[in-house]
Parts: sequence; C-alpha cells; structure tokens
Amino acid sequence: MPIRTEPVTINLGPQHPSTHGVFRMRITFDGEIILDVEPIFGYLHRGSEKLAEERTYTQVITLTDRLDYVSSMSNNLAYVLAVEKLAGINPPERAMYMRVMVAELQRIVSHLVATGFFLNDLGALATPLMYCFREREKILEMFEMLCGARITLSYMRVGGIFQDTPPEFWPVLSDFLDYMPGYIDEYERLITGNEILLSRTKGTGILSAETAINSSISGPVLRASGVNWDLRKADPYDVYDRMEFDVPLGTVGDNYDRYLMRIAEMRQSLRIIEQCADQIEDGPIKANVPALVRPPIGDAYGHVEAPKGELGFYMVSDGSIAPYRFKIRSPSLLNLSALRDMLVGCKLADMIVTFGSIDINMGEVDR
Amino acid sequence: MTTVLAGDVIARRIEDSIPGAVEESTSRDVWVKPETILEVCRFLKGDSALSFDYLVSISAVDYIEYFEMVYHLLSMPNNHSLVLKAKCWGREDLTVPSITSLWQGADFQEREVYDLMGISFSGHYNMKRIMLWEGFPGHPQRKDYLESPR
Amino acid sequence: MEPIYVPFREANSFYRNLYDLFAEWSFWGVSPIPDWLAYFLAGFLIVFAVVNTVVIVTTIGTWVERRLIGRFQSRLGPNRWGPWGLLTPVADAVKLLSKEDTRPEGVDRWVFNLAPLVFIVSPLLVFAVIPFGKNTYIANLNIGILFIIAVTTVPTIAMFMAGWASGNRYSLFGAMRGVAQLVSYEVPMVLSIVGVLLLAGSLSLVDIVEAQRIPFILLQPLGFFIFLLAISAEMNRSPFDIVEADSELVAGFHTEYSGMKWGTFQLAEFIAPFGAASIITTLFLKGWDGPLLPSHLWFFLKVCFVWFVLLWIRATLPRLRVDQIMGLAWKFLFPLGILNLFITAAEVLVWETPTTVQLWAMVGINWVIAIVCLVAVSHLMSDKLSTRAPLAPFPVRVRRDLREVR
Amino acid sequence: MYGLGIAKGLTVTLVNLFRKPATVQYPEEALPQSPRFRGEEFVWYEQRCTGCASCAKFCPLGIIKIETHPGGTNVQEGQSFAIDVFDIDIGRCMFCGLCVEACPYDALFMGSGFERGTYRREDLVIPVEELRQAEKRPSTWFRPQLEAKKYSPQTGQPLSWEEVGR
Repeated sequence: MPIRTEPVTINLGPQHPSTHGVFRMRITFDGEIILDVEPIFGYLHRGSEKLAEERTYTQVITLTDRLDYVSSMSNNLAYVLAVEKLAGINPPERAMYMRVMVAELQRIVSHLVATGFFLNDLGALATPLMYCFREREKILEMFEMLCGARITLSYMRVGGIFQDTPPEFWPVLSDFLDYMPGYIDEYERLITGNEILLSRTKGTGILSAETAINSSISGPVLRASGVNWDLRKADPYDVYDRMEFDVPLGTVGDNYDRYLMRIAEMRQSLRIIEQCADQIEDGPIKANVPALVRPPIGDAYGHVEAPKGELGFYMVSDGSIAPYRFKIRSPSLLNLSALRDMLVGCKLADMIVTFGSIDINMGEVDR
Repeated sequence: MTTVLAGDVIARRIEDSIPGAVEESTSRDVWVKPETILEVCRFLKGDSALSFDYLVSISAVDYIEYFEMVYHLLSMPNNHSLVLKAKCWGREDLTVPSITSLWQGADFQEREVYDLMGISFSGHYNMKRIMLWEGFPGHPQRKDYLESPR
Repeated sequence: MEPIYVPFREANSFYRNLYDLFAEWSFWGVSPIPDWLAYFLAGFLIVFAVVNTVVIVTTIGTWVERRLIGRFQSRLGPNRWGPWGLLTPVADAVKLLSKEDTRPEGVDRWVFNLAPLVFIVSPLLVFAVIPFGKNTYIANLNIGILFIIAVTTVPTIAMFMAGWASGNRYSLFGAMRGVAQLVSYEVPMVLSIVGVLLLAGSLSLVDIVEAQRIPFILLQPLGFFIFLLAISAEMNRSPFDIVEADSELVAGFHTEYSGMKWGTFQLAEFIAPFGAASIITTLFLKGWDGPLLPSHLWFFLKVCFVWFVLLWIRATLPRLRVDQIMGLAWKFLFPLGILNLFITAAEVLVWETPTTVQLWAMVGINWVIAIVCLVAVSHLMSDKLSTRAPLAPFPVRVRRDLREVR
Repeated sequence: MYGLGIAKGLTVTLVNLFRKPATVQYPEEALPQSPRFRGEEFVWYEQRCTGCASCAKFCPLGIIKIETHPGGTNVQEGQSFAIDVFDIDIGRCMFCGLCVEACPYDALFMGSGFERGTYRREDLVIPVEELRQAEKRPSTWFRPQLEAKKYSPQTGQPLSWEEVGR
C-alpha cells in the first residue's frame, strides 16, 4: 500500500539565516524534495530610481553606493560611465587606471564575501567566512585610505575620481599583492579539496548554458555555465583593453563551478591590479567637469562587469541637472530568473547551497 | 568592442520581414509599434545573421504624453547590440505583448515595469506586483505620482 | 528478606561507605535513619555530586569551546565577563533564566514542556556507568555498555517530541531528520562496539577498561573510526549536524523554544560531547589507566583530548546532506562494521588468550586491514568526485616596486 | 584519495589556532584610522564661512539647515552673511562628504569621530554652538592642502582657520 503523503509549503524567509537579506521564497516540498519555488521580494525596496530623479548627477553617486553595498566601487564605476557616455566626457588616463584598480579590488571584496557566505551556507560554522573577512578587512582599509569610508565609498565622480591617492596607499597595496595569493591558496587548502564540499556541490544546482543565456543571467554564474561572456573583454571600458587577463570558464554550471569561478576570478583580479599599478602614470585625476553636470538631451546605457554580473544604468537626460529617468539593470535581480530551473527537484540542503552560490545582494535586487 | 547596430539598417530588415511594424528609426534606435513587439523580437532572435539571444534589460520611460518601452538586446555570438523602442500613447489601460515566451529573463523586468510604471503585459503568466505589495495605490515611477492617492 | 537494593550497595565501595555512615549514625543509641532512607540519601548525594560536576565542567567547557573556536576562526572569543571571560557561562545562564519563556500558540503543551527534560536526561545518564578513575563509578552495571546504547537513543524521542509539539515546519523537518539519522547510525555504532566487547569479554565498562592491556584503539582502528563517526552523528555534531542545521532549518527542532527551555537543550548538547569523549576514552583509550599521574587526572586529560578533536572537526568541516549521511551509514560504515566484527571474531577465536607477541601481531593485522579497507572505500567514494583541472593558471610576474611614491 | 582534502583543511584550522587573532578589542584598542576618514563631527570655521549655503544645496538629503542675516564680515571674500543657524542633522547624514566638496571657501571639513551614539534622534543634531566651540581637527578628505602638510586628525594638533589654508 503506498503511503499517503501531502506536499508541505514553507515560507523560507523573510527572516531566515541564509536568505542573505530580507528575501522570501515560497517553497513546496515533497519530503525534502523541492516541487516548486516562487521568489518574493521587495522588502528592501527604497525606490532608488525615483529618488534619483530628484537629485543632481553628483548626488546620485551616493545612491549607487547603496545598491549592492558590498561592491560600491563597481556601482560607482557603472554610474559614472553611463553619465560620461550621456554627456560625452572623457576622463583622464590616471583616473581610468585608478577606477579599474579599485573596481578590481572591489571584485575581490565581493567574491570574498560571496565565498565566505557560500561556505557558511554549507554549514562550515563560519570558519571560512571569518578567514575571508580577515582579508576583506585589508582591502577595506585601503578604501578608507583612498576615500575615507569603508562600505559606502562615493569614490568616483563624473569625469574621474575625486582626489588623488595618498602616498601611504602604494606600499599597502604592494604588501597586499604580495600576501593575497597566499591567502587565496589557504582558502583552497582549507576547503576546495574537501570531500564534503565536493560531494555537496558537484552536480547540484546545474544551470545549462542555454537556460542561463535565455534567463539573462550574467557574471560568474553565466561563465560557470561555460558561456564566454565578460564585458571586460567583450565591451572593454576604461583601460581594460590594455590589461592582460584570462576569463575563467566553468564546464558544468553546478555549484562547484560557481564557487571555483570566484576563486579563479580573484586571482585574475590580482593580475589586473598588478598591471594597473605597473602602468599607472602621474597626471590629472578629473576631467574639467562643472559641479552641476548638464548632459545634452538624449539617453545612454552604460554597463560594467560588476562582481555579480552586468550592472547597467539606462539614463535619460532632459538637459537639466538631474536625470529624467534612471533605470538600474541589476545583476542580482536577473540572476534570480533561473532560480526555479536550478532548484526544482533538488533537496532543501542543496537549495540553500545553490542560493548561496548565485550570490545575490538584496540591496540590488529590491533597489 | 560591442558593435552598436545602426537603427536604420535593422529597421529595413524588420520592415522586410514584418511589414508595418516600424514606426521610425534613427542611426541609433528603432521604434516599433508596441503591439508588434513580440513578433519583432521573435524575428530578431531567430534571424541567423542577427541572432539576438540575450535580453539585457527592459525599461520604461514616462514622457507624460506617452510611455516609451526600451529593450536592450544583445547578440553574444556576434557581439553586437541593439536598442529597440516602442511608444505607448495614453496613460490608462496600457498593454504590451509580453516577451517572456522568448526570454525567461523578461519575467521579473516586465513585472517591475508593471509594478512601477503601470504598463501591463499580455501573455505574462504571473502578472502581479513585484516590489510593492498587492493593493498599493498607483504606480510610483510615473511622473505624475506625487504621493499615494487616497 | 534482603531488600532489592543490597546488590547495588555491594557494588561500589564509595557508595557503601556513605551508606554505612548514614545507616550506623546513632543518636543516643537510636538510629534515626532507616535502612531505605540511608540508601536513598547516599545515592542522592553521589548522584548530586556527579551531575553537578558534569554540569559545571560542561559550562566551563562551553567557555573553552567558544574561546577555542574563536581562535580557530582567528577571533578572540568571549572575553568580557570575569577574567578572560570565565564568567561568560554564568552571564549566559542569568540571561537565559531571566528571559521570557514564550510558548507559541497551538503547541502541544505537555509534550512541548516535557521535551527539554527528556532531552537532558540521556547525556547525564551516560555518566552513571562511566568509571572516572580507579574504583570510582556510580554503578558497575554488568550490562554497562548495553545501558549506554539504550540511553543514547532517548534523545531521539525528545527530539521528535520537540519537533512535533512545536507545530513549526522547520522543527518538524529537523525532528524527522534527527530520527532518521539516529536510527541509521545506531547500527554501525553497535557493530563497532561489539568488536570491543569480543576482545574484552565483558559488557561492564569497568571490566572493559581493565581488559585493555594495550589501548583498544590500536587493536580496533577500524572500529574506532566507525565509532567516532557514529557517535558524532548521534550527537548531531558537525559534519553531521543536519538536525539543527542553522543555515537550512534556522535551529531545527528547538526553533520555537526560548529562555531556559532552550538553555536546557543547549546544555544537553554541550554535555553530549563530554559523554561521547568519556565513552571513547573508556572503550578505546584504556580509560583511566595511565602511568605516573593519578587515574582521575588521566581520565580527565584523555576526555579533554578527545573533546578537543571533536571540536576541531566541528570548526573545520562543512555539513553533509541528509541523503549522503544516510548513504555513509548504510553503504560504508555498516559493511565496514560487519567486516571489523568478523575479523575480530576470527582473531578472538584463534587466540583466545593472546600473549603479548600475539597481541601486537593482532595490532599489525588490524591496522593493515583498516588501512586497506579505508583506501578501498575512499576509491569507491571518489569515483564520482573526479577532480578537475584548475580553471585558469595564475602566472607569477615580476612586479615593479610600488614603494616609489607616485 | 578520499579524506586528504579534509586532512588538509584540518591543518589549516590548526595553523590558525596558533596565529594572532585578526580582531581587536574595540573600546580598549581601535584599528588605525586613515586621515581621510569621513567622520561624524563636522569641522566648521565661521571665519571662512560666507553663508552661501552651497553645502546645504549639495547635500543629497537636505540635512544642513542654514539661517543667515546680512552684514557679516569675511576676511577673504568681502561681503558675506552672518550665520544664525548652522545645524547638521547627522541622524540622517550618510557621510558622503558632498557638502565639504561643495564648499568654495574651505570652511567646512569632515571630522574623524565615529562614536556619537545617543538614545534619542534629537540629540543627533549638531547645533551651531557646538560647531563653533568644538575642537577643530579636520579630516583631510577632499582637502589636499592638509594632506600636503601630512596632517592627521587623529594625532595632529587642532588647526585654526588660518592654518587650514586654501
């Protein structure tokens, strides 16, 4: 006689330890197997797009800091690129190098946080998380030297950066570049070869390349599925065309690939930072831009390869000091498009791991 | 670098395939009729030379007299991009065909446009608010939204 | 007729002395304490002392555990209350006791309230039969190890009581997982213990310690390995902590508990590693026996060492998935346990009373078999985990010195 | 071989057990702070301020409240206004520093503190009297002239309005 069972519906979130913010998923379980997933968000909706319409182009920079609050630099960069495209401003060379350098530092920060929380979701009692945060702290200290803040940076301005680097920055960066590869090796020794991690992550949460492209997935999640698409190579901005680096690619698109992708990207970022530090020359750091930017009437779409994927800003100008329309194409939101494809059929524990490996940030999802 | 395709050239190709779909075109953008968006997108995605396989973003802009839908399309194999636009005149009962059947990534973005701009999408399987709660009065991204109407 | 408790009285010299003290205490020639009361008082005093020692050692243990895990994670750990934070457990207890004891609506009241009590009884009962030192134990049960196996299954019931009565789906998930896991791991655990029993020839823990001419970890490496994994799973310690997997189930079966009820659960979970370490010490590490130092200290040191190893594992490893845990128990530990039992039985059959040389021969044979088995199993398991090439190489470049200020 | 990865991981944690902890005990010791740190107490030089309210206009949140009356004196710029009210509501401030960037006369600087916890939001407003009387240790954020002097608000002496320069 078959046992009569019935599916269980759980509201995972909004207050759940591993939803990385206030995020809710309505999940139907058959035992431990997931039958259906419906993501529900909006708990952190602050109306950034509407707020930006009331602010000048410079003031909006502070709003972009708060989108994906673990990668403010990348957000700033995407925004100023969009405005520069809109207004036809060319930043000076030193500013472009500085921007690329800090954006790559920020990528390391974001990937450290992502890796740490991913392993924390696997149940590693916060040990890898603490190690990751230890190194993150070093980068945040560098950011503090550059712009006086650690998280909400507001470092970039339309047409460049706001202030030149202090002299004590370079030795610290040099030290960082010396020891950071060793620390990445340490994470790998700690966990990459760990059989429990392998058995937990390999073959779970598989995202095929076709589904990934169809669902507008971007960033490491897309590349883990084997799609060679990196805006730094495909549509280079600032000085990325002068940098020599590889784009790591996954083969299967499972959780393990996504984890390894971030580790490999951190190494590539270090390569880029080294090259930037090599090539950077003295010079002005800001183009001659008035305090109140008034771009001509028109629209522009500027995008960068943010740590979490393609971050784009679509902006419409009506010739005034504030954007007429400010639309954020947030990678975190769109990376959730394929959530259902990845989760249905796997177990509760895999669901948490898969969700962690997508690496979303609720500040960017809800905006 | 990603090549930005000239709007005029694409407009001609669209017009060849779907007569009467294009409203106007410049060297950058193509404006199509909103009700033909699904067919145009299907053509752009399926055409072997264009093959726009990646939907970058969907935006809506409120120009008071009309709303403009902006589709940023990208072709990964050819590394070229296109901006597709559509003007929806009026302010009430706006409906645009949904392109979720072509791109799954359009799902959340169309819901967001519906939520914040009030343009609904026919053929979307789950057309409800995404950021705000059900029963929220008005659509706050519109230019005439000042405070919640009581 | 002799009362039923007399055999128990005879079992333990310490207890007998206490009993005699009460029973023979006279007041102007009259003995005011009857036989049964003396029996009760003596027993109560000893149990009171042991339980409180265990609880106090555990509370200090929580502090040590948190400090050590802090250091493992390159933090400091709690160090605010008292010298080096030693009073942290006290502060915790005060906080927990003064918290509101909430009970969600719709819970099964009796079961909900009873579950923490049932949960804490079992790890305490384990200490009833553990010999803490030479001739120091509460009871020398002739079925001591059977008693331990029996009481360690009690938390399963408590877990399910808590999970079911809470009326919370996370709790229910945790409870279901807990029951499945504990039932599965009972089998390899018992199988690994049987090897020890065959060698010792007794079920009494006191006899098992005395039977260890050399520590059984040397004679039973495979058994020790299985037992270590199984007891970790029994206690829901990492990497088997799926019952209260905080990243998945919030807190598992005790999600809905608060105040001291929650504290009771936590206390029981912190006592459990000490119980497990005591059992491992007794069965595999020659118990209290050791040179030079007093027997009690030896026992304590060994327990602390085993406890530290459990802690170290907890601080490092991520958690397995529920089906992998079941697979590990039934596909690998169970056959290995059978094999271990078979080999041990054959050895005991051949060398019934082995000489020292024969004993060391046995050690050699068992270690070779254990290593061969583990390597074979590891190859079986790693089939599906073929390692991939690293994604991209990281070339080392010669860098310009950045120290020149630019 | 199965198990080697676990063993490797265990060695890493064991090594970290004997390393110096990465954290510090905050109230007793603090991490070194950069001179550019954008801190919460603003440094304001009334002698330099003309009351132009550029800072108030550039603030994205509009938390700076300025009330002036004509007839103040300014040593540098001639005609200016006298300040009646210059309140900064740091309860809503996000320390972006745009007000400092906007100040054309270098009268406003970021501070370097971060320990102004209060129990009521009203206490988070910095009134003009406090700004006048406070010890002036300006942050070097957006003030390259201070950086050129190698000034550090954490260790350096308080600066007067002549010393902060243009």
